[in-house]
Formats: sequence, C-alpha cells, structure tokens
Amino acid sequence: MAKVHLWASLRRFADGQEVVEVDAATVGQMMDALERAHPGLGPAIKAGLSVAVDGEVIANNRAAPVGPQSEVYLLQRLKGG
Amino acid sequence: MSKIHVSTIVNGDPVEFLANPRETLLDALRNQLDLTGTKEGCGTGDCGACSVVVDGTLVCSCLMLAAEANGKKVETIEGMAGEELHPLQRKFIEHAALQCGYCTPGILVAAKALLERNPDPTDTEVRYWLAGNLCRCTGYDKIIRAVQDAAAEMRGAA
Amino acid sequence: MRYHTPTSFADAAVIAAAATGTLRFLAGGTDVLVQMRAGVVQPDDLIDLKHIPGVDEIEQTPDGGWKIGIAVPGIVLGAHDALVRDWPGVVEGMNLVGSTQVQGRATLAGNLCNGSPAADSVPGLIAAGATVTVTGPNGSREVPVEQVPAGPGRTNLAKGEVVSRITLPPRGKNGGDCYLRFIPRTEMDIAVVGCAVSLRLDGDRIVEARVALGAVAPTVILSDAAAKAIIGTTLDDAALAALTKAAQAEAKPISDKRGTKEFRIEVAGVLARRAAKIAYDRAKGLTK
Amino acid sequence: MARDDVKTGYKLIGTRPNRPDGLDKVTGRARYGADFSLPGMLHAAVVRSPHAHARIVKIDASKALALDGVKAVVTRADLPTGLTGEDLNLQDNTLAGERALYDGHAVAAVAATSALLAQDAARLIEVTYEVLPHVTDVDAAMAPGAPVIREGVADFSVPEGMHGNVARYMEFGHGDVEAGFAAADIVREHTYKTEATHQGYIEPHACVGQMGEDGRGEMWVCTQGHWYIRRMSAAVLGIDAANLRVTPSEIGGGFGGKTTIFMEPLSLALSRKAGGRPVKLVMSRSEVLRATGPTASASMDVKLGMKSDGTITAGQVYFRMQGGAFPGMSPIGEALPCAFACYDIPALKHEAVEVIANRPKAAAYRAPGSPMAAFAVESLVDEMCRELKLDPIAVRLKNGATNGSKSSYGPVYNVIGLKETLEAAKDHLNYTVPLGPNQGRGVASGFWFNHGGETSVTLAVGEDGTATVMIGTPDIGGSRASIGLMVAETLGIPYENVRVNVVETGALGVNEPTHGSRATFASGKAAVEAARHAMTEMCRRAAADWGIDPEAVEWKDGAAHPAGPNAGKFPPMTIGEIGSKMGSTGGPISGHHEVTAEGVGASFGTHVVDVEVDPETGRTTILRYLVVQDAGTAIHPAYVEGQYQGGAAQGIGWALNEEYVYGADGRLQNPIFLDYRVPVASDLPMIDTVIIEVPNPGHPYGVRGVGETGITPPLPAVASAIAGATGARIRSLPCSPPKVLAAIMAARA
Repeated sequence: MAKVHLWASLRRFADGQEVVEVDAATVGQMMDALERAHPGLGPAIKAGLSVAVDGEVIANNRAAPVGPQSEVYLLQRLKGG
Repeated sequence: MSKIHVSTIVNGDPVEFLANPRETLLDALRNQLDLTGTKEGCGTGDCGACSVVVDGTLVCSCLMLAAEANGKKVETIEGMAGEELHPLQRKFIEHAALQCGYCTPGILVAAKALLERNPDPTDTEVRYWLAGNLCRCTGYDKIIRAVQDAAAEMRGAA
Repeated sequence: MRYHTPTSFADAAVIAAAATGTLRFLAGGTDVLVQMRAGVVQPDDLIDLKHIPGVDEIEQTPDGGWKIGIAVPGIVLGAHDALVRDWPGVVEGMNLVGSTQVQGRATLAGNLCNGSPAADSVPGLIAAGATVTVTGPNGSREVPVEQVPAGPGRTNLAKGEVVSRITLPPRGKNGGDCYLRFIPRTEMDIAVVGCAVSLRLDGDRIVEARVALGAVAPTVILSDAAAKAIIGTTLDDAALAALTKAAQAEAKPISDKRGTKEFRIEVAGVLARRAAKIAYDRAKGLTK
Repeated sequence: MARDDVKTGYKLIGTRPNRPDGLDKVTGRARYGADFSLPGMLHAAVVRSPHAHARIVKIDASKALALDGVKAVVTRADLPTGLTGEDLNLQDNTLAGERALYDGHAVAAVAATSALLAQDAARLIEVTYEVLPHVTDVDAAMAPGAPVIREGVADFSVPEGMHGNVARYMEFGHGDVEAGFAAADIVREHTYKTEATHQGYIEPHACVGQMGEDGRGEMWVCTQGHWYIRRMSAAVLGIDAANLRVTPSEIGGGFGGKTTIFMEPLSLALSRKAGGRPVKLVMSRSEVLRATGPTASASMDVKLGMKSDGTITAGQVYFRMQGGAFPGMSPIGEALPCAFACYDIPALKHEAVEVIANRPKAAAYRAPGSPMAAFAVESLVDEMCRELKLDPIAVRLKNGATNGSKSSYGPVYNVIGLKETLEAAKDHLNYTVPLGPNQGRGVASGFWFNHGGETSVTLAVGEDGTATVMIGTPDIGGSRASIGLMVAETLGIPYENVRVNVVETGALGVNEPTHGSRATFASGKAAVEAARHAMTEMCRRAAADWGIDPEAVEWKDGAAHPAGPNAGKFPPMTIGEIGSKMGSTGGPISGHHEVTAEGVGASFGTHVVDVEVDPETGRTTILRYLVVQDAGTAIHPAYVEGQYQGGAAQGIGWALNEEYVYGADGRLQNPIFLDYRVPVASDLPMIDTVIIEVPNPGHPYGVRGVGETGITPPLPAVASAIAGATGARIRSLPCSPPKVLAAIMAARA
C-alpha cells in the first residue's frame, strides 16, 4: 500500500489522518482511490494536484507509476510566470 | 472635424497625409504611413518606445501632433539601416541587448542621437541619456555594453 | 478640435479671447498631449504658438539679461553656454524635466503655465527674479514669475492672455544659483520636493538671496525667511542650520502618492542647505 | 563559434549565436500585437468603472451608437450565461456583470472606424453606478467589519469562521516546531508586507479579432500562450475552441502577465456584432496598470529559531495574500512551498490564507509568490545573522538544501545547485569589496520550482537538409535561439540550418504558455525528442537504401552512418541527401513529440547587493549587484545572463520604488509610468552574473529553466543591504525614501 501524505489543511477531509494508505499502481489510480475513500477530498483533487512520488515531482501525469512502498506527497498544482 | 494636410520628409522620402488635428505623430506614423517600428508603450512620454528624431532633435512621437510635423524631417527606426545595419543595430544583436525587443527601436533611435552628439560617452552619460527609454527585460546591462561597443567601433571607423 | 497656427501673439490672443469652449496653448506639448491622450482635457481649440517668429530664440538684452522665447526647448537651453554660465540653476531646473526626448520639446513657458506646484523649472525662475511678458487682446504686461501660478493646474492669466516671453534679469557679478529636487529614482520622476537658491556675494558674505521651494504648497513658495537666514552670512554652519529650519517652517506640504508631509518638510530643509552651498560655490567661481 | 568552456563536449550548446529574430527586432520589422492590421478593420475602446466597487444600475449607449462610424457596442448582456468556476471569473473580468469590482473593471466596449472615434464613443456611453463599500488592503479585507465584497468565494479549503472575503486556506509542515523553537538560542518573529507590483511589460495588451455570425473566428494577439487565449476566449464567448484560430504576434514582454485573457474576447464579440469586420483593441498604459494582472499584495508573519552557531531549528510562516476581486488568483500555493525551499530545517509550519479585495484580478508575475515569501523569510534570516554576528552566506551554507534533502514542501531534491551558488557568491570579488560610510551589503537566496507542462513540437526535414521546428511557446527572451541550438546539436547540423517558428493554434497540438521557466526546458526537450524521431526515420531511409537493417544505422554529425563493421561499408548519407530524395524514399520526413513534460530541475540562486543610502533623504543607490544562479546547462549563455539581469532589475524595482498606490476612494492613484516607478537605466549599475551549471538529469542537455528565480532574492537582499547601511530595517516594501528616512530618524531618536 502506498502511503499518501496529505497537507495539513486537507486532513480534515480524511478523518484527520496525515497519511492515507491506498492500493494503486499509478498516480491516477491513487487519486481515484483517495477520492473513493474520502469523498471530501474530491474538490481538492478536481482543483488540480501535483504529487511527489518517492521524492520526484509528478506535475501532471496520471500514468506515472506508484509502487507498493511509495511515499507520496500531494502538492498544489504549480505554474509560473 | 476638418483634417489637416501634412507634408513631411520621413526617412528621406517625401510623404503627405491628412491628419486628424488630435492625431499624434506616433499614430500617424503607425496607422497612416505603416511605419509600425515606432511603438507605443505609455502615451505619456515616460517610456521612450516611440522615440523618433524630428529636424535633428530626439522626441517622443506620442507627445507631438502629426500636424506639427508639417514641413519637418522625421527619422524613424525604419530609416536607420542603409544597405548594411547601423553599427548600433548590429551590436545590439551581437550583445543580446534585446529580449522581447519592444523597446529596442526607441532605444536604438535614442542611442544613435546620443552618439551623434557625443561619440565617446561614459557609461553614466549613456544611462542618463537613455533614462527615458524603459526596458523591462534586460536590466540595461547589455544595452549599455552594446552602445559602448558600437560607439568604439564608430570612433575607430571615423 | 480646431488647431490654430497664429503667426503673432496678438493673433493668438484674439483667437484665445474668442474661444468659447476648452482652450489650450501648445508650446512643447509635453503636458497638453498627455492630458489629451488620457481624456482629461479635450480642447475645442488648440493654439500652436510655434509659428510665431522668434519663439525659438534666446537673446541677450542690452543690460545683460536674457529674453527666452516661449518655444525654446530644454535641450536648446542646456546647450546655450552663455546662458548656462549666467543662470546654471535656471537651466538645470528645466533640464530635469522629463527625459532626453521630453527635453527636445518641453519649454519653460509650458512648465510654468501647466500650473504644477512641482514644476522643476519654476523655483529656479522665481529665485532668479525672472518675469514673463503676458500678451492679451489689449496689449502686453510684465509679470513676475511667482505671480503666474494660481494653484495646481491653474494660472492667474485672464482669458485671452498668453505668455509671450520669459525674461531673466542680468546676472551681474558674484552671483550664483542652483536648483535641486528630490525624486526617488535618478530620472523621470516628478519632484517630491524642489528648492532653488539664487544669491550674490560681497567677498565671502551673502548680500542678496532668494530661496524658492517647490512641491511643498499649492504654488511655489518664495521664502523671505529662508533668504534672511543666509543674507549677511558666509553660509557657515549656523546659517545653514537657520536656513534648514526656515525652509522647513515655510513648507506646507500634503501627503500624497509621491511622498509624505513629514518627508517633504524634512527634505525641504536638506535641499535648501545643499542648494545654497552649490549656489555659493558658483558665486565664488569655485564650480560651474 | 567557440564555447565559453569546453567541459561538456558540445559543439553548439553553450555558444552565443545571433538570435533568429534579432534582425527584425533591430529594424522595426518585427510585428507585435498592435502592429497587425486588416482590411476593413475597426478600432475598439473600453468603458471602465471609475469606482472600486459599484452596482451597475444602467448602461445607456444610445449617444455613442448615434455617432457616424460607430459600429457596435457590447455589454455583459451580449455574452452567454451559465458559466461556472474559473470560466465565470474570466467572463466577469472581461466585462462586469451586475457589479464593477475594482477601479478599471471593464463595463462596456465599443468599435468604430477609428481609434479616436472609438474613444469619443466610449466617453458617450453613460453608465449609472450605485457605489458600494470597498476594501483594497490585504489586512483590512480580513478585518472584522470589512465589507464582504462577494458572497460565497470560499472554496472547500476554508475552515468555518473565517472572514467572508477569505477564498482559500492552506496549511502544511513537518516536525515539531514548538520543540524546535525551544531548542533555539534566539527566536524572532516579525510581520513583513509587500505591496502589489505590476509586470510592467513595455508592450500594452493588443489584439485584432475577427468573428462572423457563424461563430468562427481568428485572432492575432500578443500573448505568452495562444492556446490559453483560445480556450479562455471560447469559454467566455460560448464558442468551440476549434472554431477560433489564434496567432501569436511577437510579444513585448509578459513576465506572467500575458498568460491569461483580459480584453481579448471583446474584439471577437465586437466583430461579430459589427458584421464580421475585424476589430483591433489596444490597451493604453493606464488600462494595463488598472485592469490587467498585477501580482498579489502580501502580509506575512515569520518566526524563526536559530542557535548561536547559525543552525536554524524551526520555522513558521503565516501568509495573507490578496489577488484582487476574484478567488484563486493569489499565489499562496506557490509562496508557501517557496518560503523555506532553500533550507533543510527539521521543523516547519506553513499556513496561508487568500483574501479577495477590490483590486484587479491578479496574474502570474515571474516566480509568483516566491519574491514575497523570500522577502519575509530571507529578511528575518538576515536580521538574525546580524544579531548573532554571523556571516549570511555561512548560515545559508549551514542550513541550505542540498542533493537528497527533503524539501520543505515534500519532494526530495535530486540534484540541485544551491550550495554551488552560495560558494560562488562567497568567492566573488563583490563579496569582499570594502564598504564605505552609509553603505551596506545584503545577501539572499531564492528558489523557483520550474515547470514542464503540456507541450507539442513538430520538426520537418527540408529538401535541402535544413530543419523547420514548429513550437507553441511564444519566444520572449530568446528561446527560439536556445531551441535552435539544441536541435542543431542533436541533428549534428549548423545552427543556421535550423529555423524555429512559433506557430498558431491551427498548426500544432496544444501547448501551455511560455510560463514557469518552461520554454527552453519543455519545448526544448520536446524539440530534441522530435529531432530524434526524425533521425530514426532518416536512419530507416538510409538503411532501406543500403539494404541493411535500420538498427544497423546510427546518426551522427548530421548524417546516417553504418553502425559498426558488420553493417557494411557505405559512405555516410547526410541529412541533405536524405532530404533531397525523401519524396522517392517514402515521403516527407517529420518528427514530432507531444508530452506533459516531467523531469523539471529546481532552480536556486544567490544574490549579493551593495547599496548606499543618503542618510538625509533616505534615497538608496545600488552600487553593485551580483546574481549567481544555477542554470543546469546554459544553452545560450547570453540569454541566460539576460534572464538573470532582467529578473534582478525587476526585483530591485519591487524592493525600492514600485507599488500600487490606492486612495481612500479605492482608485489606483499611479496608473502611469511617471508614478509607477520601474527602474530606469540611470538607476542601475552593471549587473554581474555567474552562471552555475549543475545539469538537470531530467533534460537531455541538463536544462533547468532560468527565467524566474532571479526576481526572488533582490527583495530581501536590498532591504538587508539598507539595514546594513543605516541600521534601519524596512519590513514593508517598497523601501521608498520616505519610509527609509522615517526609519533612519526613528532609529536615531
């Protein structure tokens, strides 16, 4: 199970958990599983999220692999000037 | 509102057009004469993108009525290069002294006017002469270097 | 908008007197065109004064003073060596207006008649004791420069009147003047505070002085108190302190986007002190 | 053309050839937004609200429409209804609905046969307003009793009980900050403020739009991203994206401000109403300053714990930012992760709220959020270094992030160059020049994530062996040159044989704008892949000609070669030969690559500035300025330096004199360049640069992207240098002379 770290202000949508464990092989599956487990996270996910999987930033790729031992951090979708 | 007949020499060519009395020289150059190399950045004389030379004097064409150009000689960026680029133009390319390039025509026209008065300016003199030409991309560093390099080349050639 | 190109001030005055809508005179145009572009002013009549003979000339009077045409741009003033030698403060004030490009157009008369309390050329003219010739439908009169501005954007000229010439008095011996302004950048700003000092020496002692402060009141202040603070002195530290205090007491600024009231008062004193020192050194012939 | 150094073995990358658009730009031929004209074209003008907040009671355009030559007026009633989310915000900003939300908010637009006539007509459109209470300051907008300027702006993230103007909330962190503060020798806490600034591109927004009654249209526009213009304009007007063809002009600067729409759909709406005649719409400078995206203003609390040896034990920030009258526009989501991105600190807490105010809809501005965050955090780090008499570079080296550090916002830094920038700054001559009276030195580091994003590139091989590259990221700072260098390096052909064109929306797949420092990184990466794609095909053509297996052919130096002795002996087949006969070997040869580019490399820089402050007037002069930044690989070093210098100049402007000044009436008081004071040439010294190259493993040539980080350190570095010169710490930007003088006098008293 991949460990998904939620930033603090997201935790209230996941019963206060800092880390949610999900079964997923890709970033897309991970997002879908998160939303199924905690529908309150839906608006945040729909607003657009980036992730860091095992330290590497995945800006926007649902197909990027997630391993069973992966540490995943959710990040705001980033852009720039 | 009757229009005013304006007869001028632009970059050596005689041109005539009818100006709205409120029309600026900048708008006439761009819209009537299709000389769009002269740019508007502010319309208030604060950015220098519209710099042209009228009867030998560097001015902002946004601060002059088209009607006032009657009987005068106007030089714009389009008249700067002959068969070859002016040394300033060449040095601006070589020194990467432009990024977006929008301020570049005005700066080139202004720098040329400077070097005609003062062929060997200090960096400070270049900076103060060009203080009315805003550039937001370069931080001016490469512009000053390009002007000085062109000045040195022109002095050597003279 | 009607665009007029009279060839005499008498004609200009007649056109101006007959105008019923919004009227503007065009000398350098660096203020009028900005106002037109912004839609702040939409003149019905615009009188271009540059077709009047002599408006682009600088002429020395028999007594050693100077007559300056109303369409002489800053860049021409700055290149006039004899004028700069006599009145460096007047010329440096004008040359601080806007950019090189603006200098190619902007004029003393326009800067004065625009009515801005922050106009850079006006304190120098006032300190110098300059006058302007005002021509109206009924003839001309001579007016001290300090009596022209009435408040921000306004002058004391009557309908149909136009400034037709600027006259600087003879500089005479042992005189010097200077104009300094404070701006946040090095160029391209409107003065937050301005100060001009003109003085004359007898030996090391100041025998005449005029001090004008800009941008610290609705119109430029000609300060007797500040002048008195240095007249009779050698501009020693005590005199400079008195001048600082007098200038600060005279300043009645407002806080606005360009600076706070407190800042303007403080800096009015600083500039008065600095300008007086430069004018003094010029009067002594130590500097240009 | 010799490389600046030879360590990489590249032939072209690292050289400084002339940019392909240089000639057009020095001769006035380059066509920018306002330089396009079409037959039958009309000119438009926009009516804007003079009130910060007002209900629009009535719009009467009858007098305008009665003028000969006035062809169309559009108001909100001409736009479709039913939009939601950001599409609705974009539409609301394009033309006000029931309420005008800021000074300068567009209310109506008019098209006429000349620009002067359109301006006259705009003045004749009578709008009746009912003025409503307003608020413009970030802290005032959250204060109890502040008018709620729009109901229901809070998104899911805002906890119960916050002010009605709060639109978003964020919190994250790690470690035990209380324990960290307890372990510190000194704990210091201050509030820092930055005022809104504008990107200040010299080219005002401009476009020509044409649309018939069938809803099919075209637009020529200055923009950083024409697919964004297409998508947003289509949404605002309720048309299909495919029916709008958008061609980017040359762009006269953007810095993030041209990544979105402001008035572009109005040209199309007016055109449609005027029987399909093209409509040119050009903003004045005051319209740009009043009604296009400045950056957010910010109010920021920072708390840091430091041991006497300089070890930072914990950090905490609470940022409040307003991004105008629309939610989602302030960069809190960027500012927070940037706050401590340069550090490896065991315990951190980040919190931020976004609040709306009666100001224009903010847009991205060069490293959005990072300069403000850096001003707050780096200023406090400097204050504590001075208090503890520690060298600011040594403290940053001690606490700085390095390879393998876990970043403050989650990801682990792979290969980064922060410490290299600090070491180079420490060793630079500028750091050792003795300072005179009233002089001070400031140091700060800065960070930007960099961005990949949606990218499409196509490369076509010509019959003569040249290559045409079609990219979709408008070139602002020389990216056509850098992409041309990478393609030429990859293909092994001369730089001059590659032409890179920025093409319109009808000619290429979707692209994000030139933003996030991504053009040379992402379009460059995709262009290299497109070149490789073409190389594979060219190898296949050669193999077919030689009658050998395609795998037995390799590409080098601009030609297909048999790979190894077993492939057979054939003379190399050049790209020119392959191109000349491609019609008879299977048809035209192209490569293409479409990707959401990943693999960005984080960007770090360190700046050192020396200032002199006039103790009697508070005026600051920049004496010396040094930018040290990691480029990854500098493809075209001259344009890398240009980005560093330009970023520094913008940051200096932000630090010293640029600010939005609002009156008590909520109107912008300085909407012209006379009073919105960007640095002029005489304000600045030469800006020294050092390019650090720690290649990014996520790019074929190691590119990181260099556009944004440079604006970040100047804010705190300048303020710290002023503190060094005067003893007075300015915690509220800009460090304008009245503020500095007041601080000096207060410190003396």
